[in-house]
Amino acid sequence: MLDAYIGVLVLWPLVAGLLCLVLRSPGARKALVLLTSAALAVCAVGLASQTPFTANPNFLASEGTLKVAEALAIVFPAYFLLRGLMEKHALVIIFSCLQLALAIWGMMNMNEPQTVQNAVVCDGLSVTLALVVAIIGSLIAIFAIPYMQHHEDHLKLAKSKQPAFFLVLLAFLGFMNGMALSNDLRVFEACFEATTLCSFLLIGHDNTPVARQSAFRALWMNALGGVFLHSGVLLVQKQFGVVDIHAVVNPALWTGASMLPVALIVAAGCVKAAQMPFQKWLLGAMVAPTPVSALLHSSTMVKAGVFLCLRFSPVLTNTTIGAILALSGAFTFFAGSAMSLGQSNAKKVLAYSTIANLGLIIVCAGIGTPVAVAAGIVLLAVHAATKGLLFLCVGDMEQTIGSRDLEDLRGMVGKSPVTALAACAGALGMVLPPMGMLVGKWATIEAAKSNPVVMALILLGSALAVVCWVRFAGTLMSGKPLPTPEKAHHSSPLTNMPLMTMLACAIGLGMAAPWIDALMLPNADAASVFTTGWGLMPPLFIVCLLAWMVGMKVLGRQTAVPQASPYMGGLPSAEPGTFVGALGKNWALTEGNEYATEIFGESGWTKFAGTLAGLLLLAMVGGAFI
Amino acid sequence: MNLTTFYLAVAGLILAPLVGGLVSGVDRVVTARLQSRLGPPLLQPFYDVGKLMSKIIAPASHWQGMFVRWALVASLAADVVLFAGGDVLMCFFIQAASASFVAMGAFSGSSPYSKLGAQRELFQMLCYEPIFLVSVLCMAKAAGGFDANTIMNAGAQPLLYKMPFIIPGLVFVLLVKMRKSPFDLSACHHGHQELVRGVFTDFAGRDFALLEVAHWADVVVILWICSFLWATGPLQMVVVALVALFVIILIDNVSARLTWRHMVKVAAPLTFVLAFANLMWLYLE
Amino acid sequence: MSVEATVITADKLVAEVTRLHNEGWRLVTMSSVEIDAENMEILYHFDKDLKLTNLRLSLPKGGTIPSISGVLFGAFLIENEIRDQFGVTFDGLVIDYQGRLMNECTATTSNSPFCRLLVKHGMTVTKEVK
Amino acid sequence: MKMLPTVLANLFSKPVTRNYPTFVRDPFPNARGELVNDIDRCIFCGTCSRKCPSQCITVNKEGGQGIWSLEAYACVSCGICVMSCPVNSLSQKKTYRPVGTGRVTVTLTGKLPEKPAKKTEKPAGAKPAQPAQ
Amino acid sequence: MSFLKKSQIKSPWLLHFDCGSCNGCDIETLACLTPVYDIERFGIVNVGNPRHADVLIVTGTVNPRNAVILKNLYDQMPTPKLVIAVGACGCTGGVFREAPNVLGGVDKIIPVDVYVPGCPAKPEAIMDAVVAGLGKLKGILEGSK
Amino acid sequence: MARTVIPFGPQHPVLPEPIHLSLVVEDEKVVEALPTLGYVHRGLEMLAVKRDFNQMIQIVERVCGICSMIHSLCYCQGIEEMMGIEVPRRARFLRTVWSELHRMHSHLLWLGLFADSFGFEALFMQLWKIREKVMDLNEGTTGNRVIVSVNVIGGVRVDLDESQIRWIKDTLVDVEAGIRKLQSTIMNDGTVCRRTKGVGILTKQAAYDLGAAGPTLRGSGVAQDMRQLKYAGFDEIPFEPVVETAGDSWARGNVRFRECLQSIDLVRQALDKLEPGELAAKVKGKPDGEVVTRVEQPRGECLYYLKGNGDKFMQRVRIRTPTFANIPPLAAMLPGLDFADVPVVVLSIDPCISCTER
Repeated sequence: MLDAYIGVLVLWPLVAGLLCLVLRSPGARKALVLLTSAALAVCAVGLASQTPFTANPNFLASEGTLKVAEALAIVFPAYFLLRGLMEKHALVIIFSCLQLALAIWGMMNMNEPQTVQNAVVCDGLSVTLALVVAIIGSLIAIFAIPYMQHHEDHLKLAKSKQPAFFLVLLAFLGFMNGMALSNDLRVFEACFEATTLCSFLLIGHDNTPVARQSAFRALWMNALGGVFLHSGVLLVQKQFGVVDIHAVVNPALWTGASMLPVALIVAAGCVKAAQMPFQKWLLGAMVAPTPVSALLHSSTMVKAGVFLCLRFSPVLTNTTIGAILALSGAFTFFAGSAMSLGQSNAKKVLAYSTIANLGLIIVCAGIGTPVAVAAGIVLLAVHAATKGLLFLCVGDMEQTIGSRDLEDLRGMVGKSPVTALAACAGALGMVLPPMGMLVGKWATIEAAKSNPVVMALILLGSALAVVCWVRFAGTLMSGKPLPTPEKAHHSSPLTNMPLMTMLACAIGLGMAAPWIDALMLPNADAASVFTTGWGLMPPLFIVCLLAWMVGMKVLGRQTAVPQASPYMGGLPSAEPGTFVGALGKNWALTEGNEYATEIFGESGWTKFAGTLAGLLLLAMVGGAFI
Repeated sequence: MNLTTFYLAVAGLILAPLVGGLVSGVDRVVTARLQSRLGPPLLQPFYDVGKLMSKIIAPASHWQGMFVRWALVASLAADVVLFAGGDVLMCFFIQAASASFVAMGAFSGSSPYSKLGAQRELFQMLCYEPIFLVSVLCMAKAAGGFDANTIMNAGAQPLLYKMPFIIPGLVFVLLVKMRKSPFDLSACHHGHQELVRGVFTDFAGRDFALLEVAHWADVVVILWICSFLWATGPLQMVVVALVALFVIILIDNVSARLTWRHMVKVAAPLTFVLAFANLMWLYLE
Repeated sequence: MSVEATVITADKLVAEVTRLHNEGWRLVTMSSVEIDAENMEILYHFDKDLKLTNLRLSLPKGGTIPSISGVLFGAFLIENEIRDQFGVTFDGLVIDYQGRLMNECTATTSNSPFCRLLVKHGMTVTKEVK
Repeated sequence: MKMLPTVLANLFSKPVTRNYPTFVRDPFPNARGELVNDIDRCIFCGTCSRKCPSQCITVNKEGGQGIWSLEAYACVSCGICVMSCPVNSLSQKKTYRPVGTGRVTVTLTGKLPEKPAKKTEKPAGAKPAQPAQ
Repeated sequence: MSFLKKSQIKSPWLLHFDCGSCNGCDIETLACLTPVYDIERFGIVNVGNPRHADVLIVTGTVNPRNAVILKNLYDQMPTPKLVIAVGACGCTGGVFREAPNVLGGVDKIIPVDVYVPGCPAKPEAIMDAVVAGLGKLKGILEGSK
Repeated sequence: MARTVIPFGPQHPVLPEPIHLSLVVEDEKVVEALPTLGYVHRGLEMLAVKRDFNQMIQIVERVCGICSMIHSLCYCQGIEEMMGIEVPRRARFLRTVWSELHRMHSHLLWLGLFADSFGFEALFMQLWKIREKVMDLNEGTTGNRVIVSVNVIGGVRVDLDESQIRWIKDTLVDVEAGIRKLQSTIMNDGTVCRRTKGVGILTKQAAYDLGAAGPTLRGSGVAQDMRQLKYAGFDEIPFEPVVETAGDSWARGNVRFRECLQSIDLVRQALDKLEPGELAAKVKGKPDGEVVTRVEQPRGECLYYLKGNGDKFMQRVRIRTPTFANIPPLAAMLPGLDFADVPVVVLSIDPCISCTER
C-alpha cells in the first residue's frame, strides 16, 4: 500500500500532466487536475497515517531510477546551458557550465557509493512537506483552472498554452513529493534540479520580456544553488562514500570531519529558499500568473530550500555553521519584514514576507534542536497554507479590479467580501496569536535562547511583520472604497472552493500548531509540549471562540443600524466619500497608507541587506573551516 | 492548571480593569496637580466609561464593534496570562493582538483621521514591541525563564541591578502605551492633537468605553511587567509601579509631543540599542 | 483730507506694481471703496520703511482689472475678498475662489453686499439667507 | 525637561484653582455686569436705545405708559447706555447676568414723566478701585 | 439613580465650536480649562471630536457657511446631548445681528439648551451654564426612569 | 504614491477658530494645502451703514476679542486724525497701557495655544495661569476681562487711580517672574526645539514679498513694528522692535515671548509717564474725508482705511488685519511640512480668523 501511495504521489502528477498535454481539451484537463488533486490528497493522508516508516518502492530503488537520476544531473544543466546560450545570458551560462562540469567530473571520478538501504524514509518532516505539496499545491492547481482560463481570455492568445502549463504545474508537485520522500541524495538532487526547471518554465510562462528576465534571473540563481548542492553532495560522497540522506544527517558521522559539504548544501537550500542576497528571483516570480507565484511561495520551490536545511539541521546543532545560519536566517527575517513594510505592491508585500518567514524556518534549522526543528516544521506547514491563501486572494482580487497595488485594494471588503475577508483572516493569521505563525515564531525565540542576536532580530522582524500585515488587512477592510469601474467578478466554484478550503487549512493548521508541534517532537519532549508554553494555546482557542461569537453577535447587530457619516471637521459632503473643501470643490476622501519609504525604501535595503546577508553566507561557508 | 492559577486568572480578569481605572484616575489627578489644578475626582475614569456606555450613537463602520470586542478580549486575556503567572512573551503578543484589533477597527472607519491614527498606532507598535520584548528577554535571561512566576521569584537580588539600561526602553514603552507626551502620537489623552483623537476618532459610545477598559487592562500589564525590576516582594512591586507611573506623568508634563518620524528614526532605535546592549551584557557576563 | 495717492489706470497697474516691488516696496493691502452708484476705487497701499505710498485706481463697478497676484502672491487673498465684496473680476488670479472666499453666494454687480452701501444710508440690507 | 522645576513646584504648592461654585470671588468694583433699569426714574427718552451699539434696547411710549425693553442676551455690557442715560436710571450690576434656558427679554413698564425732564449733569463715572483679592 | 445614569451627569465632555465669534468667548471657554478655573473638576474634558462629545459649546453668530458645519457637528454627537450658546452672539447674534452675512443666534440652526449672556461670557458663567445644562439632563434622565 | 486627503478643520481641536485646510499628504508630508475661509465672516465692515461712527467703536472692538482694544484704538485714531482732534496726554498713555496689556495677554494666550499645538499641555496650563493675572488687571481696571471698551473718540473713558497703578505694577512683577521662569522651556527645551526649530521656515525675502506682518515678519528678520510710527504714547517711550532671524516657528515664538517682556516694560514706562489731565477731548462734528491709519497689534500691523462723508455713518471702514496678511505666507509655508507640524506652523502665525474674515 505504501508503495502505491508513494507511486501516486511522485509519478501520477507527471503522468496526469503528460495526459493534459496530449488531450488538450479543457474538460479533460479539469477532470485530470481534480482527479490528481484528490489522489494526491488521499495518498498523502494515507502516508501520514503510517508515519514514520521506511519503504523501498521499486521505481525509486531500482538501478534504472538511479541511472535516470544521474543522467538528469547532466540533462538539466545542459538544458539550462542551452537556454542560456539562446538568451545569451552570461550568468546562466557560467553556472550551468559549472553544474555540468561538476556533474561530469563526478561521474568520471566518483566511486560508487554505498547502496542506500531504504529508498524512502518518511519522518515527520517528509510527510509534512508531502502533505503540504499534496493539499496546498493541489488546491492551487485547482484554483489555476478557472484562473488560467480567465488569464488567457485576458491575453487573447491564439493558441492556448494551458496544456504545457498544467504539465509543468502538475509535474512540479510530483518532483516536490519525490524530493520530500527520497532518501537517496542523487534522486533528491535530481528532483531538486527538476524544481528549478519547473519554476523556470512557469515563471517564463507568459513569455513577456519581464517574464523572461525574471525566469532567467531565477534560473541563474538556482543554477548557482545547484552548483552548491552538487559540490556539497560530491564532497559528502567523497568524504564518507554514502548518499543515504538519513545516514548523512547523523551528527555522529560528522564529528571531526570537515563541515564544508554541509555548509554548501545548506547554502543551496538558502538559495532555493530565496534567502538574502538571493531574494530577487522570488520577487521576479511575481510576474508569473498567480497560481505560479502562489505555488512557488507557499507549497513548493522555496519549501524545498527550507526542507533541505531542516533535513540537515541535526548536524548543524551547536556548530559554527548552524549559528551563522541561524543568524543569517534571523537577519533575513528582519530585513524581509522591513522591506515588506515599505511596499505598496501587494504581491511584493507577500513576497518579502515569504522571504522573511523562510528566514525564520532557516533559523530553526540553524539552531537544530528538536524543539527548534519542530517549530520550524509548524512554521513550514502553517506558512504554506496561509501564504497560499493570501496569494490566491490577492490574485483573485487582482482579476476583479485589475490592479495588485495595495492602494487599489483598499476597501475590497465592500467589493468582493468573501475574498477580502479570507485575505484579512490570512493576514492576521500571519501575525496574531494564537495562530500557528506567531506561536511558531514564539517557539523559535524561546528555542534561540542561547543566541541573543538572533532573538533580537526575530523580535524586530516580528514587530515589522505585525505592522505590515495589520496594515494589509486594515487596508482591505478600509471604510470607503474608492470609486473604480466595477468589473464582472469571475467567481466560479473552482475559484471559491480552493479559497475556502485554503482558508480552512490556514485557520485549521494555525490552530493545530501545538498538536503538530507535539507530533514532530521526540516522545520525551512531546509529552512536555502542553505543560510548557504551548499549553497556553488550548485555553486561548476557547477565548478566541468566545471572542468570535461575541464579535459576530455585535457585527450582526451593528450591520442592522445605519452607519454614521465620517468625522471631517464638520464639513458637509455632497456625495458619500467626498467633502466640500477648499475652493468649494468636492474633494474625494482619498486615503493612502504610510510606507515610510525614507526608512523602509526597497533600493536602500536591498543594497544593505544584500551585502550583509551575502557576507553572512560567506561566513557560513567559511565557518566550515573553523 | 491548578486551582490557585485559576483563582489568579479570575482575579486578573476582574481586578486588572479596576486597577487600571484607578491608575488612570490617579494619573489625571496628579497631572492636574502638576499643572497647578485641582483635577477631577479619583473615580472620574469610571464615570467616563459609564457615561460612554449609556450613549446611543451610530457606529462609523459595522465592523468596529466586532474589533473592539476582540481587542477587549485580547487585552483581558493578556491580563489573565500575566496574573496566572504565564509566559510574559506570549502575554505581550496577545496584547499586540489587542492593539492590532484597535488599529483594524480604526481602519474600518471612514474618517481620514482614524486611518492616519491607525497607521501611527502601527508605527508605535513597531517601535515599542521590540524594545519591550528585548527587555523581557533580559529579565528572562536573568531569571532563567519566560514565565511571570519564574521572573517574580528570580531571587533576592532585584533584577534592576542587572538591567539598568533597559529603563529608558521601558519608559519609552510606558509613554507610548499610556499615550503620553512625547509619544502620544496616535491618540493623546485629551484630544488636542492634529489627529483629533487619532485611532479613536471613529469609535464612539459603548465601543469607545470598551476600548477604554481594554486600555486600562493594557496599562496594568505593562506596569506590572515593569515592576518585575524590583520583584523582591509585593509591596516593592507596587512601589516600583507607582514610581514608574509618576515618572511617566512627570515626563508627560515636561515635554512636547514629538513626531512619528522622530520616534521611528531616533527615539526607538536609541532605546532599543540600549536595551539590546543590556541583553548582550547579560549573555557575555 | 484725503489720502495721497498716485492715480493709475488699469493697463499700467501691473507695470507700476512690478516697479514698486522691485524698488523694495511691500504690499500692505488694497482698499476698495464705492464712489457712487456706478464707480468705485481701489487703493493699493505699499510700505517701505514705515512710509506708505498709495496707488488709486478707479473703475466701474463689476469691471475687470488685471490681477497683481502674479507679481505679488500675497495679493491673491485681498483680490479674492474684493471680488467677494464688490464683484470686481481680476484677470489672472493665482488662486481663484470664484467669489466665494467668505460668502456662500457669489457676488455679482447687482448682488454684492458691499455695493449697496451708498444707495442710501439707513436702507435695510437684505441678508443673504439661503 | 526644562519645565521640571516648574511642574514640581506646582505639585508641592497649592493649586491656583478657584473652587468656583463653592468659592465665588467678589466681583471687581467697576465690573460691568447685568444691565438694570430703575424704571421709576426712567423718563423713556430713548437715548439708550439710540446709543446702544447692539441695538438691544427698545423704548416705546404708547398709550400713556412707557415700555422699556431689553433683549437681555443681546446686550454686550459695554456700558454706553449707562454713560449716556440722562437721569442715571440705568446702571450695571457688578455680577454678570445669570445663564438661562430660554431667550430672555426684560420688559419694564413705567409711567411716562409729566414733561421731559431737564437734562441733569451726569456725575463722575463709577469710581474705579482696586479689586478685592 | 443607576451608575450609568449618574455617570452621564458626572462626565460631560465638551465640543467647542467657534461659529463666528470675535474670539472673546472662545478664549474664555478655553480659559475654563486652565488652572484658575479648571473645569476638569466636574469631569469635563474638551474632546474636540463630536462623536465623543456630550455638550456642544457654540460661540458666535451663525453665517450660511458655518451653519452647515454646526448642524453636521450637532448631528454627529451621540444622544443625549446638550447645546450651550455662549455670549451675546451665540444667544442672539449680539452686535452682529444686522451684519450682512449673519443669520443670527445659534438657536436658528440647532436647539439650544442653555444660553450664556455676556460679551464675552465670563468663565464662571460658562461653568454655570454647564451645571445648568446638566441639571436639565438630570431632569430628563430621572423622568425617563 | 499613496496620497491621503485630510479635511483639516473647520472644527478641529487644535484650531481654536474655524479655518479649513484641504491637505493632501503623502507619507504624512504635505504636498498640497489650500485654505478656506469664511466660517467666521460676518461682514461687519458693512455695519457702518447702520451704526454711527461712535457705535462703530464697539463694532470694531469685536473684530477680534483678543486685540479688541487695539482695534478700537486704531479706529479712534483714524477718526481723530480725520476730525483733527488732539488726544489728551493722559489718554494717550492710558491707551498705551491697555494696548500693551492686551498684547501681553494675547501673546501669553498664543504661547499657550502654540504649546498646545505641539502637545505641551503643562506649558499651556502654566502660561494661561500667568495670563489670568493679566486678565485680572484688565477686568480690575476696565470692568471687563476681554473686551475692555475703554476707547472713545478723543480719548479714553476709564481712568486709573494711584492704587490701581500700584496694583498693576505689583502684579506685573509676578507676571514677569512667571514668564521668565518659562523662558528656558520655550527657548531651549529639547522637545520644544525639536518641534519648532527649522519648522515652517519663512525667509526674510519671502516674508517681505508675501506681505507678512508682525511677529511673523519680525521672526524672519525684518525689523518692522508699527509702534515705530509713534502713535499713542510711543512718541515718548523709546521703542526697539524685537527681531529674530531664523524665520522658523521657533523664531516666531521667541519674538512673541520677548515681546511679552517688552510689553511689561512698556506698561511700566507708560504708567510712570502718567500725569493728571483730561481723559478725552470734546468731539464736535462728523468725520469727513479719508484716512489711512496703522497700529501694531499683537499679531502685527493693522491698517484701517476710513472714509467719511460728513454724515454720522461712515462711508467705508476698511479693516486690514495682520492675520489676513499672514495667510499667504502660511499657504506658502505649508507644502513640504510633516502633517504633525501643520498645526504648529498654522499657529505660529497666530491666526486670528475672526480678524481675517471680520
